Amino acid sequence: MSTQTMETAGMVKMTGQQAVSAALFQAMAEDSRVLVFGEDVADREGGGVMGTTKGLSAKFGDLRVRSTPIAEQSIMGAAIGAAMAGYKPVAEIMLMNFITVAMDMVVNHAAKLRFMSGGQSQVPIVIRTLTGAGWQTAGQHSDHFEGWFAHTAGIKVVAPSAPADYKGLLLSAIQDPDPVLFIENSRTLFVPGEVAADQGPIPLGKAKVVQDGRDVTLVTYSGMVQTCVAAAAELAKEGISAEVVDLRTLSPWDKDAVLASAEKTGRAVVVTEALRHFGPGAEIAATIQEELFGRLKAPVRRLGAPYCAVPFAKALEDAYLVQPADVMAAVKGIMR
Amino acid sequence: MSTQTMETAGMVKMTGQQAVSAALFQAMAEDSRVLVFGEDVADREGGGVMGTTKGLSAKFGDLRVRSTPIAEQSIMGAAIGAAMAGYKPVAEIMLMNFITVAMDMVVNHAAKLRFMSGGQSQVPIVIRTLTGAGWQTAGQHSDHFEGWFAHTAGIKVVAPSAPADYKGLLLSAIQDPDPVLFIENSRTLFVPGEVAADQGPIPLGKAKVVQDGRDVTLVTYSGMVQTCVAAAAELAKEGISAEVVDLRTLSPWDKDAVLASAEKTGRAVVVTEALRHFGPGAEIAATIQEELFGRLKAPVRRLGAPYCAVPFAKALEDAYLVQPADVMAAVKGIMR
Amino acid sequence: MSQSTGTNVPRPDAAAQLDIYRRMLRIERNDDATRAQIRRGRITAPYYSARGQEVIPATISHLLTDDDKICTIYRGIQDMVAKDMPLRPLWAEICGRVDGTCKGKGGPMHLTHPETGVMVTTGIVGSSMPIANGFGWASLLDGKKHVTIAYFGDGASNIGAFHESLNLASVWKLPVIFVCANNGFAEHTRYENGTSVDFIARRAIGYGMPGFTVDGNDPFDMYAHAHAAIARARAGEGPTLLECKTFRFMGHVFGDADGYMTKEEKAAAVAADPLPAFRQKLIDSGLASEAQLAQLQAGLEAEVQDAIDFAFACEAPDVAELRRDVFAEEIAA
Amino acid sequence: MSQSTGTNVPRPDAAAQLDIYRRMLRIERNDDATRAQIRRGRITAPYYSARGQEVIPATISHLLTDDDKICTIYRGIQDMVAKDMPLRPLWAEICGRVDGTCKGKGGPMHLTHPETGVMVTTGIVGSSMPIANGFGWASLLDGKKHVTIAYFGDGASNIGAFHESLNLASVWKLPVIFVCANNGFAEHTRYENGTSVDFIARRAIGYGMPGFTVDGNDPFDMYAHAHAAIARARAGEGPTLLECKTFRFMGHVFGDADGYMTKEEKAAAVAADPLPAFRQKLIDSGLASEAQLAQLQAGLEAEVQDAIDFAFACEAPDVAELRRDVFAEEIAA
Ligand SMILES: Cc1ncc(C[n+]2csc(CCOP(=O)(O)OP(=O)(O)O)c2C)c(N)n1
Ligand SMILES: Cc1ncc(C[n+]2csc(CCOP(=O)(O)OP(=O)(O)O)c2C)c(N)n1
Ligand SMILES: [Mg+2]
Ligand SMILES: [Mg+2]
Repeated sequence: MSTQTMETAGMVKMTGQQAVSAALFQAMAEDSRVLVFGEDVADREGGGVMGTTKGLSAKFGDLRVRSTPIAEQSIMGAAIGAAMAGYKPVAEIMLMNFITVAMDMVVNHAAKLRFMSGGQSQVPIVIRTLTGAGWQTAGQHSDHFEGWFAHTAGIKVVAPSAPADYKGLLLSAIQDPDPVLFIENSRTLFVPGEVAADQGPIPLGKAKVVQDGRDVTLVTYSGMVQTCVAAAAELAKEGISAEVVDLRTLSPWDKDAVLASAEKTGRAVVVTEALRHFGPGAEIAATIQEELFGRLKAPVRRLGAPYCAVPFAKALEDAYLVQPADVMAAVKGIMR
Repeated sequence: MSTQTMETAGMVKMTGQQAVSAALFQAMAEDSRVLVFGEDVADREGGGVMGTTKGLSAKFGDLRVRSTPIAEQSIMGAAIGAAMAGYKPVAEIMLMNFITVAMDMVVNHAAKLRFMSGGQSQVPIVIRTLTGAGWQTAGQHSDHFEGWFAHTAGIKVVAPSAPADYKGLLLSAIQDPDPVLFIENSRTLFVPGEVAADQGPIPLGKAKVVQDGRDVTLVTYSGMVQTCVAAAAELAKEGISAEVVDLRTLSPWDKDAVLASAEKTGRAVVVTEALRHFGPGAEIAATIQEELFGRLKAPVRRLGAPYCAVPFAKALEDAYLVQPADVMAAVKGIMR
Repeated sequence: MSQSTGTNVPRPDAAAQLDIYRRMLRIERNDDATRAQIRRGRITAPYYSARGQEVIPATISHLLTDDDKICTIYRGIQDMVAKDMPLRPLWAEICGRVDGTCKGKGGPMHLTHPETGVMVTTGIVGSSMPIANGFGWASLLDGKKHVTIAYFGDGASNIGAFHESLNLASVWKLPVIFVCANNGFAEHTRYENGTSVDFIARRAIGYGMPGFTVDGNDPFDMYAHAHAAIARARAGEGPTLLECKTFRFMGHVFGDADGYMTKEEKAAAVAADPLPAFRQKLIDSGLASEAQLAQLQAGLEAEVQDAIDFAFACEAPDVAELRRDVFAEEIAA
Repeated sequence: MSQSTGTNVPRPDAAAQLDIYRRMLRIERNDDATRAQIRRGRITAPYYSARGQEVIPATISHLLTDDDKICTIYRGIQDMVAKDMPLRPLWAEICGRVDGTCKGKGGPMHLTHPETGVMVTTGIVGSSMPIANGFGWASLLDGKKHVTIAYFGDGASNIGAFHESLNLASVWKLPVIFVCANNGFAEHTRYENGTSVDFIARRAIGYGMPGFTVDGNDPFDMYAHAHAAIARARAGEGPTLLECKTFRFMGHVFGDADGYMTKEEKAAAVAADPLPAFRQKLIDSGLASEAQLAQLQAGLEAEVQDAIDFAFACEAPDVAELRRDVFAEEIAA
């Protein structure tokens, strides 16, 4: 977890994981109400099974940084209560699939208590979780459920892909007065990138154009950003100029930025790691087509996981995940 | 629960609830592997808090019809295990909001076990549940989460609105070799309608055109069908001919029927009781616009619940629910 | 399981007894008025009466301060009334008015009133408990001696949230008291048909936590056990499970058919109604006169009536409320 | 909590002891080979070794028939090997081949083999238990005397599914045995930092169920308790909770850094390795000769090697498999 310093004009090279760690250290130092807890997160337990929270309990003490029993409902409940009492808990759900045992706490309570209490309660929690296929962990360890939470009123959904965004968005999520689901992606979390040494909060709800283009807009987030960037690079070789928009926050999503790009290029492909069927890409695609009716050169395509569980065998897992070639094929299909 | 017989040419007048009850009696009589269980479902406990399962335990015995503790995870687990052992459990989750405590069982297990076992396991369960706003039961008793399950591979989602469909689709759901979520809607369940005295199974995945029209297609299901039918009647008075398509099964949905209707009318409005934001209507709207690109007269509109929890006060609950007037306004907005 | 708490069993003094009775009567008068309004068709929401269970929250609330917190359930209006939540915002909420404590957005199943420590009211069985732990953790962080009460029913003791919460509270030594109102039924299901143990308090053993089965209709037994549990929590010694035996006279929900219980058991329970019994005891022991108690009652009835009048005079919330309180920042129209 | 099961403690006879040892050795040889293949980079999936825990499933499986069922967890390959699941489809699955028992779609965390009663392998902590109850209910419906074993870990005893499952099994008197392999750790968390009770078996009290803390490394203690629990289940007397104390020598997952435990405790556990200890006992008591056991070992090693060779010679599944087994009917391309 030691930050590999390679400073260039105030930039530091670090992985997303290091960026998350840096954000946690910074937030806990700046605000004594920030708490970090979850399974194995304290140093006694190794600072997280991936080591992401290492050093926090040593620095901020056992009362603010706590390992928990394996009991996600009680983890989320404790986060909610502490938040209502004035704290800012950052609760870790080790992998996204495990949130299935705590949906009541998140959906019926965290997301709703402010509204149901007429504004008397506030639940400023961050739920950090990790997911992503590609490691052969099969059907119960790699799911993308962000669509469920985007479809739940009262909770924001953040899903970065670049180290700077991991840091800046996590800082904002912690400061946010409302619940935020913060999704770390297992294929991007360990990839190093440039982060400003003094990287501060990055506003939630703002997309980032990670690649300028003229012919088609690729709308995506989380682990699929690198897939789209790779596809765009290949498409460029064939003379097709693809713009890549990284939503960074899925809910609320940056409609203005997406529509501006899609209007400019006249074509859009929405790419998610989540299931395509009734997935979060449908909201984006439906909105683009509705808002830009008559102004698009082609139908909006959607790519996402096929209608099945995440398979184990490598060949199947590769076929399950949207690949750059799939993005290229979809783009070419609407270029005529 | 006594069927109000008013036979006309083999037709019987009954409510959706009576139709559900009739289907359960029929399925249990026809197939001794069918089991019914859930909180308070046996006669000792009154045959369900709404009385829907009344008489089943008296007729089919305490081993096949069982009341359970309040423990939805154990309810779903028992259903899954019994199903894998060759039975056909129909498990009741009293209200849809309560499935939040059993999501792991449904999503990580019921929906995936066939796939993850390479076809060795099968989980032919039916999860019957009830929901719907309109009764001032507020934020934790009226949610529509069907979008989550439509976005989960391996489970079908059925949501009837008419008594005949309640019966026929439940019979099919019970016969189906895979997990089915069967959603009863609290505003339609007690409304009487005509059901064939010998109503048999109605295939899953097939929509029904409940109202023919020329100018616009209203795509909907469950409690919103009656809302759309009411809107269509009003629109007719103003010379606008609306076709109402009741999906009946949300996943897999009847793409052919919807596209045929939308192509014919050239306009579509998708109406759900579920949240509009990232809701199931997005899949339908995105698909219509993609598949009928260049052939629609207007953008596809979507109506659904606003981005908030179900409110308590009657005035707010009325505003929360999509009303016929909302449908009419959306239709008129795209009629020019 | 009812274990003696030793020779120095804490006993309510005269003032305490009178205060407990006041809280009981406040609950009962409020409940009676609520049912009357429902019968008159003036309130349409489902109502879960706790008539018969008054001793439990009345005694516990007597031992709490406004800084102590409660997390309760759909059948929890009694817990709020016992905690001296003001009745005007309570009634306005039940009637769905903008002056309700939740602006009419939560309703009777989600009443909240942080000023008196009414933090969460949940409609999901078991869910009061995990959240109560969060308040308990906050107390440790604050370094204050506040306690949190998690109220729940016997049926709720069979759901996963109960287990996870008691385990966490014990491992973390949280100042949380788990108060189970064991009224013998979960909706229509009789205790023993859903619950595998003879006394819920026994489950405390599995969490290395003290657990007691208490006569929830006896203010003295309740006082002794609640006093000890609260003292233990304030002293940093961790949580306690109190199983308080009682009965709900009105069934599960207003209008409930009661077919799942015998007439005899219900009649016996009603005959043992703790409210008139305690009233008689106060009089017999010379702690209060008939006149004093009548005056107390009149005062409470006036308070309830005032709240009802207030509530029905309030406006319904504006539909713009659908965009407010979803997030801290209002959602654009 | 280890309660004597009376004077007639069931004891494994010579054949039983040898069979238990055979199952232990089959597990250990298979585990050893798995780790060797991973070290050589031939298997890429996460692997949760159960080295050190062999006695538990070996003894239980000896007492089961193919019609008896198990529901197990990510650390459950030992349970399958003990249950005499054939190794070829097991290895082919771990290697992600189409001839794997799940056609390569489930992998090591979701191995299934109904012919030998391996019904469910779950990667979600606690989830073996609710499903096991379903098989238990089916046994009652079938009128047969089959039992179902739900395997899980000590950490899993803190999650809601444990509680709901033990309660339901007890209320319904299901023929299910809840077998907790208490290896003292849940991932990196030491038992007492996550679990509020000194012995998990005590939790059985809260479900009106017999519960025993067993020496999970002692085939005799395991046999006595498993025999009684299975007999009880077959007799229709309901479920039992067995907490079997043991240790996982290889940490949580292959490659685990072990920093959360002391070198001494690990060294002590490894020194008490039940496998060589039981081997020595068999020889000392004259039940087997060195030569016999060497021959047994050679046979098992050949079986494992055959499975490995088979697996690596198999094809990867075709991508069309993504459309198969989602539903009974194949999904259209
Ligand atoms: C998770 C969940 N399941 C089911 C219900 C429906 N339900 C509401 S109250 C209740 C009975 C609860 O019984 P108990 O805990 O004994 O409390 P009581 O109502 O007797 O006060 C049930 C089953 C619910 N609200 N939440
Ligand atoms: C619901 C859930 N939460 C967290 C995890 C991550 N996880 C996998 S194994 C494990 C530890 C389980 O410990 P224990 O039950 O003692 O079993 P052991 O691994 O020691 O055999 C955890 C926390 C999970 N798989 N499921
Ligand atoms: Mg009760
Ligand atoms: Mg363990």
